[in-house]
Amino acid sequence: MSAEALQIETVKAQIEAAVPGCLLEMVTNPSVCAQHSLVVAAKDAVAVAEFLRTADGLKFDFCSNVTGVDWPAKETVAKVKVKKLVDGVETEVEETQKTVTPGYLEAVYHLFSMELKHGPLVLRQRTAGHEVGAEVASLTPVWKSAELQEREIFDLFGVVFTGHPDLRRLLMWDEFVDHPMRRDYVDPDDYEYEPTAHDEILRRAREHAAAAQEAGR
Amino acid sequence: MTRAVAVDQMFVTLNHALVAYVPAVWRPLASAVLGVVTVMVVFLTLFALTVLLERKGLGRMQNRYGPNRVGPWGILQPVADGIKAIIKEDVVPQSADHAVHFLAPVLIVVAAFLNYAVIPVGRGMALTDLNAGVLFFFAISSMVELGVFMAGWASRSKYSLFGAMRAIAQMISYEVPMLLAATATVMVAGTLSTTRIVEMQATYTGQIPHWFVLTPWGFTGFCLFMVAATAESNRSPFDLPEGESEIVAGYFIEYSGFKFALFFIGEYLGMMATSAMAITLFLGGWSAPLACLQWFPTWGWFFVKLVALLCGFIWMRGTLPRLRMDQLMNFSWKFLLPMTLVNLVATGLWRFLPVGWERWLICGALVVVPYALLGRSINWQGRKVAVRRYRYAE
Amino acid sequence: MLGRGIVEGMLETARNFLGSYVSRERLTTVQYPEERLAHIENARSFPFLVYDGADWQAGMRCVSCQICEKECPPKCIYIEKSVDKKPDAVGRPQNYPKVFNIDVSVCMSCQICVEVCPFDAIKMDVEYELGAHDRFGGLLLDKQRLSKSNEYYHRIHPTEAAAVDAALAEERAKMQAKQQAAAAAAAAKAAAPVAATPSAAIPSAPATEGKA
Amino acid sequence: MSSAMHPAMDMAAERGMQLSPAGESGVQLLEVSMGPQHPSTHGVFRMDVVLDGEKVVKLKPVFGYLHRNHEKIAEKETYLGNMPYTDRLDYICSLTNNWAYALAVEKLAGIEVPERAEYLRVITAELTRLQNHALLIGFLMQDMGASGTPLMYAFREREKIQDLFEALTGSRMMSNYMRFGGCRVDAPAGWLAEVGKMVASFPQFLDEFEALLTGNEILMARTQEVGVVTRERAVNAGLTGPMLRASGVNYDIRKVDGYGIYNRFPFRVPLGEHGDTYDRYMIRVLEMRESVKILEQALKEIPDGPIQDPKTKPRNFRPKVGEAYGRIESPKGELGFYLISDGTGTPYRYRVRPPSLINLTLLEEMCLGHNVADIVVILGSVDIVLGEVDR
Repeated sequence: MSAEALQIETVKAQIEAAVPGCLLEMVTNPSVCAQHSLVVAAKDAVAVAEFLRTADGLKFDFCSNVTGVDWPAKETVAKVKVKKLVDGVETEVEETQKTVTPGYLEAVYHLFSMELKHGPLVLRQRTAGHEVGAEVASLTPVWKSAELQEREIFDLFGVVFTGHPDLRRLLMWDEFVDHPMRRDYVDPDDYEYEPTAHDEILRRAREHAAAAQEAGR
Repeated sequence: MTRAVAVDQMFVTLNHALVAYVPAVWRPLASAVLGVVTVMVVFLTLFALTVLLERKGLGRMQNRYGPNRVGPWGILQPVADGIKAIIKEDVVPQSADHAVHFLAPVLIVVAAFLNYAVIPVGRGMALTDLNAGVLFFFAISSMVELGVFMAGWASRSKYSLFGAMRAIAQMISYEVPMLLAATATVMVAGTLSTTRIVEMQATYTGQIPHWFVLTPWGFTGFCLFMVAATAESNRSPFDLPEGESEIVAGYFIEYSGFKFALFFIGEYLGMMATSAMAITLFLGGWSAPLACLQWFPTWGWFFVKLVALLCGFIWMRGTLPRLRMDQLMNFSWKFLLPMTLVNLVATGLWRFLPVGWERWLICGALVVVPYALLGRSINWQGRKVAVRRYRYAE
Repeated sequence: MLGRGIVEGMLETARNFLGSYVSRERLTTVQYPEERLAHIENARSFPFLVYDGADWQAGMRCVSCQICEKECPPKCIYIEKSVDKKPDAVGRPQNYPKVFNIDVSVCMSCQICVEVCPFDAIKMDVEYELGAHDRFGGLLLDKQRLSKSNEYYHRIHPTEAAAVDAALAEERAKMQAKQQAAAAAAAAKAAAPVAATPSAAIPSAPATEGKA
Repeated sequence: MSSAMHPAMDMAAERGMQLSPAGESGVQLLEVSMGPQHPSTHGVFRMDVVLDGEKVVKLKPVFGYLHRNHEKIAEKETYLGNMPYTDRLDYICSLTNNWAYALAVEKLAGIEVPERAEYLRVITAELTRLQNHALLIGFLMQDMGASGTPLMYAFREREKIQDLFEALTGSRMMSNYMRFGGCRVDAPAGWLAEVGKMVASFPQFLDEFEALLTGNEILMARTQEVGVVTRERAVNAGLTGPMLRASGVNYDIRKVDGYGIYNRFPFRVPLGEHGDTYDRYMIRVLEMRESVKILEQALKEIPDGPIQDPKTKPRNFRPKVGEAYGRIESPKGELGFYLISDGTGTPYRYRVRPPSLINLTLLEEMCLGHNVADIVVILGSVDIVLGEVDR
């Protein structure tokens, strides 16, 4: 693989030159494989994608993998020493500071080039908020392969892809309300459980069975 | 009367003996009833055996045993199947047309049985010897189409409607080449009576019988007839009306229990009837294949030939995938039909050319050359098919 | 010419048809209840608990460390630890499982429990003819139904069992040597005059007893 | 009948199928639901098909009947505990699934794999490819109505391969064999010789199989020019595996990435020219012949040695924070695993890139204008396993 040859910084520079005014941010990946990624803003996503697909030397004509990631709001508690005036004397006081990083949802695209046989280039889009229905731009017009996978992200994460030709649920049934891959997803209580012999689920299954019997009588 | 003739004619003798107990006025009727009952019993038994043969034969072709658990070597399997079919619940869809839904399988079985009226099973062993026996056969066998369409329509299911539509289109298309293939024999024999046709073939030159299949036009006619018969009885590779991988089970998708079994019986009886007709028209009916083999009873030869043809059906089913509707139609109208017409010409020439090797050469060339040409240019959806060669990267 | 491929195909099926009467290669059915495939040594179905000796309760190798319970991907193992202790396979005093259940209807035969077990106490069985009428209880195997002897283990997985036995024997020998050394040390200490700090000798005494 | 009158048409319209009341020929269109319980949808797959006579006017695949949220389960499971779950994705090829997951974790944590383990991986993966392709062709013929004969021959060979898998991994299908940094157990004594025997006999089976099928006029008529995918569409829709190569794109991840030790094997990549169903069938046959060559070489070269990286312990495995995308050429196409680690023992995000699902992207395009009978043939040639499509 010519991943080493393909420096992410140069790709970033190329994109910035080709798509003026686009917001790009590099995310370094600390793991060994060092597949770094580029975060692209939703407004520029289609232009950037089109450039990546067609530009000479890049030719990312194959969008292999599209997936969502849920990053919920994070609360970090840090103890900081702050100098304060206490009773007129400047003393060092330890204080806990709460910082809340707002949550967001992410769509991750893994791009390869079938013509030049290089890759992966990881492209990310982030939603502004963490709520269901947060929007990013659909890249299906650029790569048809994103169609089913973006539908899957919409289904499982609740990310809305603007510009997607056929945005419906993919795996869950149409009447289903929640988005099960979200971190804040809570199992509903009324599944048809396949009970194991011990745990909570068996208890609930028995309750359900009893209730059903009661109702039937 | 020699012993061989006695064995050969034993059913006829038995019939006469039994009928003798009935008052003279009723004798023709009693004879007919006796014959009908015998034919029904014999061919239903043969149906059971064919199903077993098919399942075991397919199994062997597929490296497995086939049914071998019910009775010794599984020979009671048809009995078990029958019991299962009878005791199964008979489900009729709520929206189905109940009367028609019920009548369809009955009609199919009745039509299939009527075919046997003109089949000479042995010397002097045809139920009726109609002057227009061949015509009767083809008239009756198209009744099956009515039953099939009734079944598909009455079930009110999209899949069964598909199956019925396909069946109608297919069976009507293939009736034409089938009839034309049979016409060749009628042209030479000069009669429509099945008994007469067989008798004409039951003479020998030295050891060789005068079967029509042993002439160029007869062989071609036989092959064309068998192909059309396969399609006519909805057997693989022409089993589109069932098409179980596409339209699930076609026209009998909404049938269960014994009605389903009736369709099954009807299909197999139809297959056996067309095979019997092929034997009558081309394979010398009940006559022995060699003059020295005439000691074997004639009805024996008939059933040997019948089972051999059935094995051919089974063999094809075990090997071939299914055609598609448009290809099926193309095959019928653009290949089979021209071939049967050419064959009619060859038959006519054969009839009027003087006996000798020239007539073989001319008639042979007349069927082989069009076969090669038509086979080459056969149109599968506007293009030719061919085995391809592939390239490799690096 | 049209029909060549079809004829070739039909010859192929005919070859298989005739071949099925002469060669086992072309008649591959194994008629199951009467015939069975040869037992493959590495085969696995569901886990069982190994015990040494004749008594399944005394010889049980499991010390209810509950690692398998934690690691089991479908969470089909349920263990309750005993309060008291008994010597394990190598002679250390250990807990034993008061309850050890495996819900075989949930188990997916991945043998991760076997891999993670540090005591060689749980192994994979080859028994596959399991059936029950009761959906919840019938396939919930308890400690007694799970226990199978070491001889059985040797019968179904001879190579693996031999390796396990060798490792256990080595560990047992090490353990005994250690115990003997400890006993000798204790004896030496006890024999020595009480001039040394008595407080050091006293706590060591019950410990030695416990180990013995 | 206007669409306002008929409730079924309203329902269809709601599901995104704008039905015109009449087709080209002026005949009323027929909406047929093929599946989820249909003999040739290879499981519980459904297609909403709109037909004009027998011609397909519209086709919408409906997924999810076998959905079990594999990825959510994986986020609650340890890295090791996910390995047996990968077996159940594409249950025909559990060993390649294992490899793809192991490869992704190895990329994530930077683990080296010993030589012998790499060879064992290649051998098992290529055996998997043999059985998958043989089986697929069998099922394709079954969809074409061939009474199961080719399928039974394929199963006969697959049975031999599964016996080998059982002898190696302990299980015929759910192998759970590979580990991060190696394989779980070494090959038992005599196993490699058994594989050698099997591999030596395989070309004969292929010859018989081809005699039965390749030249068959009915098969050619049914498959040639059916379900054509052009080169450009195939690349844009992200098709991978034999599907892609049948359209003439030279892209085999074994060659491109050279993962494992594949760059040691000089195998060839067959390419199709027409991109139709017949090409897809033939590419698989030819790939099997190449796999046999790879196997022969691997069996000759396999060295002795350890099979597991000693530094990696499967239990309490905690890779450092980061993410990795690892992919292999599974028999069905590019099988990728995308993992995000947050430093704990369970993956923060675990994603499977299912080749079966993505190869279905073009299903409607391939089927439009063809017959009902062609739908099942085209679907069969895509090679899907619902365990992977729906996850």
